[in-house]
Amino acid sequence: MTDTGVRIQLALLALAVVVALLAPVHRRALLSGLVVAGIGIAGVLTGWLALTGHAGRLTIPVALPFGPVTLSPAPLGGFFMLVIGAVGAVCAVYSVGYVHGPAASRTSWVALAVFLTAMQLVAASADVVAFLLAWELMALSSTVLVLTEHAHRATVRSATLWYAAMTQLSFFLVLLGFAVLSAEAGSTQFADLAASHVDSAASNLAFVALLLGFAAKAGIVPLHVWLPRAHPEAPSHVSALMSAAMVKLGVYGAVLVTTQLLVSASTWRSLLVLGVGTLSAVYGILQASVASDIKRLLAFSTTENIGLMFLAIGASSLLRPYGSTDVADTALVACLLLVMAHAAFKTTLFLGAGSILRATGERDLDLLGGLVSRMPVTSATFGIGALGAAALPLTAGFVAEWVLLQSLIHGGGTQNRILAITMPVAVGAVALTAGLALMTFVKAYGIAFLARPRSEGASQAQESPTSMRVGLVVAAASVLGLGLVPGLSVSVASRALGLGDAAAAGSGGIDLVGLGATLHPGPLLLLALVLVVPVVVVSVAAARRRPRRDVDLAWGSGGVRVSPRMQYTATSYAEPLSRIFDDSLRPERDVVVTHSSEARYLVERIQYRQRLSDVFESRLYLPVIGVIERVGAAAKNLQNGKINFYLAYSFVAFLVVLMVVTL
Amino acid sequence: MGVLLIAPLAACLLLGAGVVGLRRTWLNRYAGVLASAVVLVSGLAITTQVLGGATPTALDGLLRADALTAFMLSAVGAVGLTATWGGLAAPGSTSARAYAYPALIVAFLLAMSLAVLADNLGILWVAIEATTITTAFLVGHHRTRTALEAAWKYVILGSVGVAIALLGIVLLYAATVAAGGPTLSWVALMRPNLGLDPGMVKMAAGLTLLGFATKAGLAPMHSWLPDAHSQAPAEVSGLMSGVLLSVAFYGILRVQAVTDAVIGPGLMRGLLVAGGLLSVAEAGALILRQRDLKRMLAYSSIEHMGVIALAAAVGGPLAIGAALLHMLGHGLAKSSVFVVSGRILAVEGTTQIAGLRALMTRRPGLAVPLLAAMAALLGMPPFVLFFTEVAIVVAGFQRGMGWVLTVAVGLLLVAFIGLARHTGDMAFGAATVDEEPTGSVEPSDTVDRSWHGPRLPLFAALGVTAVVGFAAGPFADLLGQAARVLGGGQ
Amino acid sequence: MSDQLFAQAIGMCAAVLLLSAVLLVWRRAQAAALPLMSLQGLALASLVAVLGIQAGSRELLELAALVLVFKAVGLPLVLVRSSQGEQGGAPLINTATSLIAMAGLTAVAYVVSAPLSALGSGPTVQAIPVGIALVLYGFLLLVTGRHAIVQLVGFLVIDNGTSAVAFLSSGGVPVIVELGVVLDVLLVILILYVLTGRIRDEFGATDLDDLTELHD
Amino acid sequence: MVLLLVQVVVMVALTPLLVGVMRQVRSRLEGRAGAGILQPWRDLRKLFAKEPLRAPGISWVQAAGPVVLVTSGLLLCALIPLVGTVASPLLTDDLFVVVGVLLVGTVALALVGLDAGSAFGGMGSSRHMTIAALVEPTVLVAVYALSVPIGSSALSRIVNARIEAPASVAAPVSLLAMVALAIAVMAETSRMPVDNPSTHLELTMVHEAMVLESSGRDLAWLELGSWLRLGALLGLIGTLTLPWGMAVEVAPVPVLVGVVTLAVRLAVLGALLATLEVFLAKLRLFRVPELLAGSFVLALLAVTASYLTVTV
Repeated sequence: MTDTGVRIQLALLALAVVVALLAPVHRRALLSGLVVAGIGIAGVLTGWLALTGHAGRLTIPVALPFGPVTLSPAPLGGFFMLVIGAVGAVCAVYSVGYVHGPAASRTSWVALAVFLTAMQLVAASADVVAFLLAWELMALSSTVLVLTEHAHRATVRSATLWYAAMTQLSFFLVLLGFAVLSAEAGSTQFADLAASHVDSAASNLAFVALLLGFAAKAGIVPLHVWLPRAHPEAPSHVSALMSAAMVKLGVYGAVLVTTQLLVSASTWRSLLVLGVGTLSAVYGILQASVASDIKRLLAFSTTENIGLMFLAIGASSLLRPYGSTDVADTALVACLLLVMAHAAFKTTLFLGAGSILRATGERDLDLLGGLVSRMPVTSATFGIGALGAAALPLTAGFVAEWVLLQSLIHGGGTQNRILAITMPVAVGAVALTAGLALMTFVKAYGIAFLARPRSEGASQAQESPTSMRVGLVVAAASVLGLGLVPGLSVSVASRALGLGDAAAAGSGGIDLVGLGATLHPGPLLLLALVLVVPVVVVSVAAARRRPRRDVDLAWGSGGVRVSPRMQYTATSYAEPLSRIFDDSLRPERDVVVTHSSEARYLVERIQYRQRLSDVFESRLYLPVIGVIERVGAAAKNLQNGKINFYLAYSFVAFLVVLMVVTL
Repeated sequence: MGVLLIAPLAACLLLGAGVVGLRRTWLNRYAGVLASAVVLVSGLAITTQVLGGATPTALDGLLRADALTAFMLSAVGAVGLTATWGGLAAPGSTSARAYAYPALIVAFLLAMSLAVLADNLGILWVAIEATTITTAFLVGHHRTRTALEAAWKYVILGSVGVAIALLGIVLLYAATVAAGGPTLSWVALMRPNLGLDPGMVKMAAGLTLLGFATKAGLAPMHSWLPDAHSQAPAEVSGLMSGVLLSVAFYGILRVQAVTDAVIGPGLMRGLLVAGGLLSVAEAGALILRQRDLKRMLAYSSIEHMGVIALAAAVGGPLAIGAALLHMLGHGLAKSSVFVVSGRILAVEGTTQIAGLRALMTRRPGLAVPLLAAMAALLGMPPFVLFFTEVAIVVAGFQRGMGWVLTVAVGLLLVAFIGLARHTGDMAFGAATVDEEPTGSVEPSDTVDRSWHGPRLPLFAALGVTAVVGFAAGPFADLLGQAARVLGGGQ
Repeated sequence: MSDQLFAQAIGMCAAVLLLSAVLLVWRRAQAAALPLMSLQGLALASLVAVLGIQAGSRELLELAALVLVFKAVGLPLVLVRSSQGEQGGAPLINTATSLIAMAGLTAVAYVVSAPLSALGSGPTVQAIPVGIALVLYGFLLLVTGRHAIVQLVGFLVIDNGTSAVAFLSSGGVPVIVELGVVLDVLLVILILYVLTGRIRDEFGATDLDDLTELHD
Repeated sequence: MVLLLVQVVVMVALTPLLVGVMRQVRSRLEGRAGAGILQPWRDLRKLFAKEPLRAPGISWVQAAGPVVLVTSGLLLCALIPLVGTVASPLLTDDLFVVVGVLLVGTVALALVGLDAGSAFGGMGSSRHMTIAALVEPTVLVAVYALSVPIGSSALSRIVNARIEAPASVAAPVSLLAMVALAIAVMAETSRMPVDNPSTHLELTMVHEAMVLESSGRDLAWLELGSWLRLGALLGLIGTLTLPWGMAVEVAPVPVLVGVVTLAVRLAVLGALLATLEVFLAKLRLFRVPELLAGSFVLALLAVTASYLTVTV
């Protein structure tokens, strides 16, 4: 059955390419957008078919004698196809109204269609070559999409180079890992690879290579440097797709490796995944909390959420050998819930950032403000997305984090000392991440939407066109929906992992049978509504007697003339944090005081500039690049133009070969 | 049956004589295209015969065509067609007097076809040396000081390197004389248990490999390649980079097949791994700080030949098939990108990377084919180089050469970063560097959409590279037979 | 021709070959040293003739004549015209070091030709290391030569060496291949002759140090 | 369900009195007459009668924020087992849910501060959120420590376990966890060592700066909301340290006893907190992280101790 689904998607891709190339300019956005949305929906259906066990096989002929290149999604692949298809559909609908300038060109639409289909095929592939083919197609099409606005900003080109280089590194690592495994198993089918998980040095090597490869694609900390560069430069609907869908394939790979291909009880592997996840979560959200560019903030928050997912995977593979299998399964379910929750709220946030960018032309939080009255729908949906990202109750984020925390605290530390140490540290890291996420998204929402506009662009903002609002509302609704009825998402997640639906309960709530913990958001919401009624009644009564009076000046402790520039900006909002975490953020601050020309003691202007560096970049990447550059420079005098040198090379080679051949 | 083998050679001879004799303008202009068309057609015809099970021979055994030859001949024809047709000079610019250039191109194609068709290793050597001779004046065609320097280095280094191969072939012949059956014919040499003396064959193998490695552009014998390919006219460097390197490597494959049967794969595998890794390392390092587009492309050829050498070192049906497909894919993509670089030189006046800015916005007609071809060379799907690189790595690990491939992949990443950076610098960015474009992206008049030359060859070449990866059916059988012909069985 | 005489003749030719190469390197392959090239050609031709007489095959004798015409007369003539009386500059390393290097290379040649003993132990097999030594000398000339002419001479010495090895080890490769090789060598020399002329027009002298513009 | 409503009504009545008692104790200790226990009620009545002002650029958040804060306060009082430990199957009184509801209130208050558009509102909101971010690890790990012996993070089960085994209340694990939780509560409800509620120096304010621009009924709700949170959290610490006297089933007499013991507990803890505040000086803002780090380490020790003692 799923092979028909995949065929439909490929047919729709062909249609999308034709429509993008041939449709008249003014119709192109609508038609292409709808066809791409069609691909997304077809993805959702195929995913659902795979989840409900209707697997089918579709083989693609390849010239080289590899073995059949097959596309038949397992339930786990189906789950990710479902998530990516949904995100793709929402972003496609949104992009109909959003695309302008180079993003509306033919190449961008073709690349978007190829990008979405490639992601679906990665999740649908059942053998190494299909996986790698779809993986690289996804990389190529996303590079083209990131390059859409290369003529507008100089930073796009350098960002794309970082992105292309890191993606190629991830591809090579995954290729090496799979090559080791296929050498071990003697075939390139996932089924055979899964069967041959021997615990040898080769499988350790394969595990590290695959983990690093998928971590590079997912944006895990040591390999995350491309994420805060590529996402802000891409058009917003593309950054939404990349952040909400593409990085999930890194998580898909990690889950595939830890649960099917290389299942093993060696604790150092799970500690590696756990450690890397924790580091990414804390470091990602720390950088997000001090970022003032809205898209860079969202990109770093993606690193944080991916870190939490890897933490969940690490925890589950750490717990499994110590007998508590249902706790380990719950951790995996938590990981998949995190995937769905992050897909929902990150899409909302990026699409919201896109509509802000389109309305105000600004991406820097320090120049926004006062949009809540000018762009009601965007601010409402962005608010819901921010609630989800901050994991506050009644949203998808909260449910995912709750299940994760439940699985961590029921870790059963009594049996093993390592668990007794790692579980509390993990809970502490998750908590710190949640706290900083709270801070980040209050800052993002508060500075961007509330108070008075801090720039010309922000003051003339208008609400975005219908298709963008439709996309935003659907995404925000999914954040609340997944939050209020978590039973559905938990059953889907546990079916994806092949656990049956042990963990779902009636009335939409979750009943983690193994852990004895239950969560019913529905009744909680009812209780809140019951409690809010008297408060509202009192307020309305008071309002009728004493209506609100408008004054032309806020109190401001003395009614001093208050200009928008006196308001707190994103940089100042995060200043206490950058001071507390200064050893890992390395802020460089300089204050420039310009005195007035007449009198030296009168100050004309004070400028405060702050630059935060990414410690991984400055400590790890720049030295490596420096070494490569020096090697490049040194290699230049190998080819110095003198023919005698070249002849000397040949002569030495001749002598060496003679020696080798005779001795 | 044998007439098909003689057809390409005779046609090229006829064409060459016609060019020299008749000195017509149109003949001068289309000579190259006609010659490569003939080679391609005869290659495909031989392929159909070979797939039918026959191995035609001609001139009482001097020429023979097995699956490998058919594949290589078609490759020579295809790449030749791309280069000559793509690099076709503007209608008015060829004069009747300039007959030397087209004649040499036809001679060059003749030499390569002979090399591929020859069954006798001696004739193979003579043909490869003939390619150096015919391209000497083509490299020096521009008559500038640097072209002259490139030509001198090319001839000296090329001939001296290949002389080592002659020494190897002579020793091989001596070994056959000592074993009683004096022959240089490849078919004869491939007969089992000829009783050749292993010591002699080992020495012959090493020297021949080193000699042909010079023409194949493997390090450390590659120093002539960047100068020759950057100074030669676009279509010549396209031909040389695209298919001459592969024909030289075809020689190595033939000799490897013979010697592996006698002394086992150990020696050739070691030498090929050393040559391959050195090539990829040196190419990667030198691409990083490269300042000239054509030199960068030349180094990329060295890198790809290094990858092919590794594939040959790995051996086995998958790796050999991947090596052959890699030769075809690389040939087509490289000749297209050299043709485009020729057009860039003609239009922009320079191939210095620093001098080319924002091609995508100013000259999309040149930037789009450049980017497509570079994507193919960087190993992006759906182009065939992606499949071959994956196949080589997987085959490498399956046959126990994991560490070599890991190092190679690391070096390929360095080369990828270098190539991607330079291509990005040239193609992308704002049109007017001094101020950001305001309002509309570009007034349309400064955007030059013309392709400055025929489009069809570039479309065809890149199209074939994109499709051939998925082409099962007859093509895959040809590839399988070619790999088996080389004794890829072990 | 008795074996004893045959062995002496072969030894004689090999000795002359080796001597001419040594003298060439000693005299830095200056224009004056060009007669040495024709001497070398003559020695090679006589070697082939001796082999022809011993084996009694007319083919070899015709080949000897061909070699004589080309290697003894034709190519040196081309060399003289292309050097046009120019006195080549000093090579990269002084003569003493190059002579010591040649001694080393001779030792290498003898070590390397150990596997060739499988061809039997006739006089011709003993002479093969001379051919290989000749190839190594040619390379030395090429690597240290700073002039176009020196490189031309170096290339010719390598070719003579290879032909010597061919004739000594197997009595000459098949005729068609031998003809192809000689034709190729001739064409290469002609091309180099034309290029030397162009370099002289362009740079005024055939000093290869001017040719270093193309570098990374 | 009845128990929850009882708790809500009782807490709405008691918390202003609790704040009144604390202010009264504090003024008495400082030698002042103090404004009497009912002063907070009188403030609320006055504020509800006044009209709220709206400056230009202020949005609906100014009105909606306080309502959300109060509602989260009421929810806290409903969920935390203050009067009785009878847990309803549908309404999970899970500690993480409680912390989540608490944070909703914090976010609402911060947004109200930001929406005011003045420098002080932004400053207060920034500091408040920074402290909330740093407190979160302590709270969650302390909760983790409490849930280890029982194996579940549901509050009612923790309190029932404590009632059945009084010795566990004095165990080192629970003591460590309680100290960590106490520090966290003081930081969260902006009490003395972290923030001085009765200061007039805007630059030192954290909580007060956010409510600077609110007036009339908005300010009333904000004040009531903060008091409810203070009351609920003190009640939580009270039930965990002195779990006796709580209603075990829903019947008039035990509920009455529960209410009385709740009132006593709140009064005792309020007075204790007030006296503590008199003798403590306010910490500089950038020393607060050290305090919170200390409390986090305490909580971490509580968890590892609970694991290791069990295994040993």
